[in-house]
Amino acid sequence: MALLEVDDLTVTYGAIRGVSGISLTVEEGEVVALIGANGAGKTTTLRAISRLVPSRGSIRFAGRDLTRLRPHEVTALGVVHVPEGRGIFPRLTVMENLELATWTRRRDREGIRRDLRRVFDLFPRLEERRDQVANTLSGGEQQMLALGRALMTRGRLMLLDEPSMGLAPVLVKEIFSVIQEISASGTTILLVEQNAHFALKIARRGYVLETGSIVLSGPAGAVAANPRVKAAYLGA
Amino acid sequence: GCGKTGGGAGGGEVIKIGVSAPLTGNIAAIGQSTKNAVLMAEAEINEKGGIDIGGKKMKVQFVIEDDENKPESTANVFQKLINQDKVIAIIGSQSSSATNAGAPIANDAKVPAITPWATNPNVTKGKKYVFRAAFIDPFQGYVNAKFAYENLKARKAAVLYDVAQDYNKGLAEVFRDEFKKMGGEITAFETYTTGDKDFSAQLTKIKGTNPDVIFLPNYYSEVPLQIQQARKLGINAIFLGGDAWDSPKLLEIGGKDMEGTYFSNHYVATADVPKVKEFVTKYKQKYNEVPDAAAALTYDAAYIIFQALERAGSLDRDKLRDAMAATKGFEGVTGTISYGDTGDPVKPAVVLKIENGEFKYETTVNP
Amino acid sequence: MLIFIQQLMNALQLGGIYALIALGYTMVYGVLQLINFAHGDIFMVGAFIGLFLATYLKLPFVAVLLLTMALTAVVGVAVERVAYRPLRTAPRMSLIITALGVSLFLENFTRATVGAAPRDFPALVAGATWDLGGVTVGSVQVLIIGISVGLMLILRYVVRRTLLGKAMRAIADNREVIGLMGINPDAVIAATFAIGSGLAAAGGILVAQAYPVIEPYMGIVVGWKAFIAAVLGGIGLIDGAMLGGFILGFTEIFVAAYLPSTFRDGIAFAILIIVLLFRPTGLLGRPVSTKV
Amino acid sequence: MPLLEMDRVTMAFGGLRAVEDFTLRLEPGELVGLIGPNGAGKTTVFNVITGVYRPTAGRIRFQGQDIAGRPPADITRLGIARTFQNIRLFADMTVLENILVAYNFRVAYGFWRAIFRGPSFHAEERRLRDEAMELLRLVHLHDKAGYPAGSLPYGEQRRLEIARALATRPRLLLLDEPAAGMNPAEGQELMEFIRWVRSRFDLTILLIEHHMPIVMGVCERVLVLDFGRVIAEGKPAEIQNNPRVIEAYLGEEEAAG
Amino acid sequence: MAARWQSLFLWTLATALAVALHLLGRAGVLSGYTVQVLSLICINIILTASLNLVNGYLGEFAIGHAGFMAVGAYVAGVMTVKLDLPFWLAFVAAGLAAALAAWLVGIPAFTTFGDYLAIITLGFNMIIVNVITNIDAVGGPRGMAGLPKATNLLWVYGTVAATLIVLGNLVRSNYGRLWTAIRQNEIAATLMGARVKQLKLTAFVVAGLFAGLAGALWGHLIQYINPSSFTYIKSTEILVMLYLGGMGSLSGSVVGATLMTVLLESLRGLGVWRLVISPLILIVIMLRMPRGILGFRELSLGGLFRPRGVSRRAAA
Ligand SMILES: Nc1ncnc2c1ncn2[C@@H]1O[C@H](COP(=O)(O)OP(=O)(O)OP(=O)(O)O)[C@@H](O)[C@H]1O
Ligand SMILES: Nc1ncnc2c1ncn2[C@@H]1O[C@H](COP(=O)(O)OP(=O)(O)OP(=O)(O)O)[C@@H](O)[C@H]1O
Ligand SMILES: CC(C)C[C@H](N)C(=O)O
Ligand SMILES: [Mg+2]
Ligand SMILES: [Mg+2]
Repeated sequence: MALLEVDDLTVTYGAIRGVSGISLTVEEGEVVALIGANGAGKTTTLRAISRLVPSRGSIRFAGRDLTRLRPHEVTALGVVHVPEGRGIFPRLTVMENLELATWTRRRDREGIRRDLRRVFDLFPRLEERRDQVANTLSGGEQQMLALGRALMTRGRLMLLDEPSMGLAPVLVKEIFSVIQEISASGTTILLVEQNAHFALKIARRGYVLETGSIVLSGPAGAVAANPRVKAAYLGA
Repeated sequence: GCGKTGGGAGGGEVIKIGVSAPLTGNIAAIGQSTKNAVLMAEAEINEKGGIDIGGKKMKVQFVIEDDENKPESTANVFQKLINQDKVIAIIGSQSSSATNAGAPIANDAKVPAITPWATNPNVTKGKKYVFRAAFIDPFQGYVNAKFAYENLKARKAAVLYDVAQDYNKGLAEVFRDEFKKMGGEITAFETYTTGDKDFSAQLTKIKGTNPDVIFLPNYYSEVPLQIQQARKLGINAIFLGGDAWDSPKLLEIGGKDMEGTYFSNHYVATADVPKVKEFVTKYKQKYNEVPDAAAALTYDAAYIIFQALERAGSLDRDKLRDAMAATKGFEGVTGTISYGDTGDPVKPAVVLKIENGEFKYETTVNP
Repeated sequence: MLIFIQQLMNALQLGGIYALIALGYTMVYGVLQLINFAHGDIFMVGAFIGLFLATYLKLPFVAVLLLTMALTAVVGVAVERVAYRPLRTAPRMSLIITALGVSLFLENFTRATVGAAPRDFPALVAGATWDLGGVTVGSVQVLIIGISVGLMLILRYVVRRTLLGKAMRAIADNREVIGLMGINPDAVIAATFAIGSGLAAAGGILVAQAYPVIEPYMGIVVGWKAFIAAVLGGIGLIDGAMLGGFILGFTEIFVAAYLPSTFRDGIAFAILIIVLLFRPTGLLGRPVSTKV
Repeated sequence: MPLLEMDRVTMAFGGLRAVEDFTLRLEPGELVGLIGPNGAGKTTVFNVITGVYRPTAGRIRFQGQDIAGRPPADITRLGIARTFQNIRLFADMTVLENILVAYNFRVAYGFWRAIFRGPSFHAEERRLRDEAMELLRLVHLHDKAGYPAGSLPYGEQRRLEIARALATRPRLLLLDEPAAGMNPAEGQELMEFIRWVRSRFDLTILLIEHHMPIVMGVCERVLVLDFGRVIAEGKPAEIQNNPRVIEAYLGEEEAAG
Repeated sequence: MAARWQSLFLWTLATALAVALHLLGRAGVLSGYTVQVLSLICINIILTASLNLVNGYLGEFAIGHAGFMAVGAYVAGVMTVKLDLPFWLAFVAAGLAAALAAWLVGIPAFTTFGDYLAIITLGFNMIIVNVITNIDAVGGPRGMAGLPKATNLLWVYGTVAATLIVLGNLVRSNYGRLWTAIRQNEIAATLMGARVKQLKLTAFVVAGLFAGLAGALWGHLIQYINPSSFTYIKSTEILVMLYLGGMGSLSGSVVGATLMTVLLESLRGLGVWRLVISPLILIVIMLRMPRGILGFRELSLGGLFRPRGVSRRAAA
């Protein structure tokens, strides 16, 4: 049984369809890429999984039905969503941002301390700026904070929404290597990206979303080799 | 012009009298007393079979509306009472600011109106159909000044009053002018605004001027706070106030701090006058509290109308108005009331002293 | 000089009360960006709850204070649940108007049920006054200043240091993401209302000790003053509310003391406006430069 | 005469010098790229040019006039228009209305005629509408004229923002990351569009972008900012191989590819 | 143009109705009470619609509208009572004086925004009331009585029509577009070349002017003015009518003001419970229709709702 099973998912915003009837699965330990043009419905899919928007169809995580839950309950089960635009708390410090992510296990002081160490080892720059207010961080640092915060929640499945958006090329590379590291340490990842180039490089499988429907799926290499994908998303 | 349509009130069986009362809003407590008083008067007169109108006994029904103590709302209430309920006369409202908005409407519609307690001279001025049951501010201010100067032998007086209320301000100014005229000195003339609870700054200032008396022409809900705070600051002057002090609440809230203070009033609830005794006993029985000035004045206003109706012997509003204007020596709870050329009664004021937790008669001042 | 010191004491007492009530105002604002017009009425409800506890159950001061804070917190949370929570995603203004509705409802419901007559509030602490070389200080005064400052410090600690406090600050920035941290935003908001209402209730009891007359409309003026104090200091900021409360108290006392008191409100407002002209987001508010 | 001249411009926020000693000359008709790491100060440069911030030091001349510190509205009226890094459309207004707003300072009727609506009012409104529709047709948004701007897909919102900027009839157009959030194919399209806009409206363009293919494909000259200072300037090909730029911004692989 | 004929028809209808109502009132067919309530509805519409310009279209949060109403009421009152001038002159002067006051208030107020602006407008409201309370020449807290009964249905109806025409024309012009643009994104509006401060001030002054006219009508309807009628309590009443009807919608203002006034009048029979029930009704309406009854929509002739702006895409 897959860790995440999405079946026949439909989300509507009034008359507008966000996604219509998509199905996808993510196995334990995998990195799965979800790529697609602007407005294809990638963000919508992630938001439905973490219950930020209501939807029709079924969403199961580790065998449990998520559709009846509220976002904080989904998070408590181990689904960590790093939203589009990072969603850091601008007026809190770096440290406070990280601390908030430990709410669901606030008694586990020892574990929290160890995870904090891990985050700081992964992002030494965050440790340097632990007492800085988050909105004065640069874009790349903010993205690191968002990832670090997700690590503090210690989920089994991480939903990443365009972690490379608006970053300089050097930073894009840095972020992707971090994602690989996170995956290597055993966290399952569903990665939404415009930057199909990178996404398909680190993913095992990929889905292509177009105007709310999945038009292509398969092993990452195969998806990347598809001529349509090449033309539209890889700029070749 | 529909002065003659009064007879249509309620199909001839009941006489409808309108009441515009501040049931909610900043002086809602006075509205409550108003309502209590008219309901009591209504029950009394109807128990006796009603009012004798030209040989026919008719029952009375009060139509009570909330005017929130707001001018525009009072105007609406007056219009509604006159046009919709077709009342023969109106009691209300209580404050001058509300009544000032209602009175012209009643006057224009030629519906007799009597306000129990609006004391601003303007309210009745030039309005043939508008009366009041209370004496006016200039008289009461004079009474206080005279009492302070002559009876208390005070020479230095301070005043603390609510600048946003016409009643308070009116009394304060008359007191100041009269007291000076008599030869006294006003050492401080301090203000606050409605809703304030802290008067410490003003009182501290007053304390520095060392007055013999402090005049507090304010409502009974505020006066105890003012006196308590003054005592806490170590002020030893004699406190003096007006008819807005008259409520059992004054003693309840103020307790011992009220001892030895004086205020002018329309009547003494403890007086050995049958009329007063009867009223106070009945009211206590019915509502389980001692009537305040609002209740007493409203009760008198109701009876002024009852008697005038009986004398007019008709449901014609013009005749009723003439009968009201002709009121002479009406023995009310708040004293003997007679109208002269205006709608303002000629009536004496009394000064009460608070002693052993009771209002005690001190003296009477005639106009 | 003595008079000046006396006025200073007066100002401390009034300022402490304003600050305490402004705190509750600002907390709710900080979390929901809601100008909670009903806050002053929650304060009034607190005073009445205190009255019933004190007169019918004859409880001692500390018990009245704590129990009232708890019960009023329940009222605050209930109001939030019924009237504000359904409007989470609605425009801010509809929430403000609903708050106005709640305010009118609480006032007039109290008036209709317990009556309009002002009630006297029993003294729960021994009313001693001390004369310190010409300056009189009352036990109630000391109590008010002490409890206000104490509650403020506790609150400041909670908001700055505890996880709940951090969640409160964060929720104002992004309510959605709070859920993604595994935190139930509704619970945090409810907690905020509970604390804010509890503080209002404490204010109600203390005011009733210092000025022992309570009536259903007593919250209106106080509510507005607390709002003004909160804005003056920088709305949404704990320290701002304290500062704003004390400044408002000091202004009112000293204007009344040294200038013609007739113009006190006018002058107090003029000062407020001048402050805002120079610091358009309140004394402690950081200028919000929207990053372009 | 250069169209825009910035001379040793510095913009400090408290202790932070977001832009330092920035000097730039733009000749009419040029298309220049401005790149650099996040937080390098690129957007801040736009903000001082358009008057959103008053520079701490330095001179800015546009068509020979000193504009440093003048109100943004005046600067726009002089002929500088921009788009925003995070889209700032009037989201609930229609596409057409978004364009009409940009005509505001060219409207021929004043306050009283707006109230009394003579025939001239209606004529002017009709003229404005026609002009706006014409512009929308050019950018292929005319069939969306009645839609709320916020309901458009992202790419079209970007296009509308550029169209709205064009409606102020600028001489200089500043584009802040117009390709952000676009995939390579869309980026390609945008590149064509920018080229076309420049020649059609006879513009000078300054472009901030992180998508290297676009910058390299469309710009004639590129400036690289890091920590508020220009660290390199030159033709795209030169920049791509500049070791400082590779280190600070591009990273190894990109330079190679 | 169809739209123009439609509005012409509408205004003809409105005028006819006004004249008819007035004549009915004079003929005694409409009772004094009905006339009174109708007049108050109209005055409330003027207040609400004018505030809508600032709070609805421009998107600011001004909460001191009653202050300008007070200026109008007192200027007009002084002119008719103390100077014995004709009402129409007092009416015009009231509008101008309130506009001037709004200009003076607006200059400092618009250096800030949001809730700080709210406090400044409220502060000026209180200062205006405080000053009037201290001017003995106009009666101080005692107020000013004996204003001539100049306000009749013709006057209020005419003013409502004029208000709605003027405001309607403004919001459907370059000005309205700019106000809306400022509300939606002030920085973008500035960078479109809009002189934002000046535009905000214009809206504020226009709103003040009509509030002043409403004040003059109000004073000469009630025939008595008192500073305590114009405190923040009045200001919040106007706010409630505004947001109940809906922001950014003139027909919303008409609906909000009418509904609120009629509701409060019709509940009179409930006594003290009236003000318990009516806020409950308000809360329920706001919970059901959070944008107000007609928020950002106009009621048009065919009874159709014309939506202005679909729900905005959640900011990402
Ligand atoms: N809150 C909303 N209201 C209305 N429509 C929405 C909303 N959010 C998304 N949509 C619409 O749903 C569709 C899918 O949007 P979504 O944000 O999921 O796309 P995406 O693939 O994440 O695009 P992007 O690359 O721009 O992030 C789009 O047509 C979008 O306009
Ligand atoms: N209003 C402001 N107040 C304080 N600091 C600011 C302000 N505006 C910008 N900064 C700071 O100035 C620096 C430069 O910011 P700027 O937005 O110009 O960067 P950028 O080069 O556009 O970056 P990006 O590529 O991420 O958009 C950053 O450190 C930023 O935090
Ligand atoms: C209720 C009263 C005390 C009213 C007061 N006498 C007045 O004229 O306003
Ligand atoms: Mg997305
Ligand atoms: Mg930038």
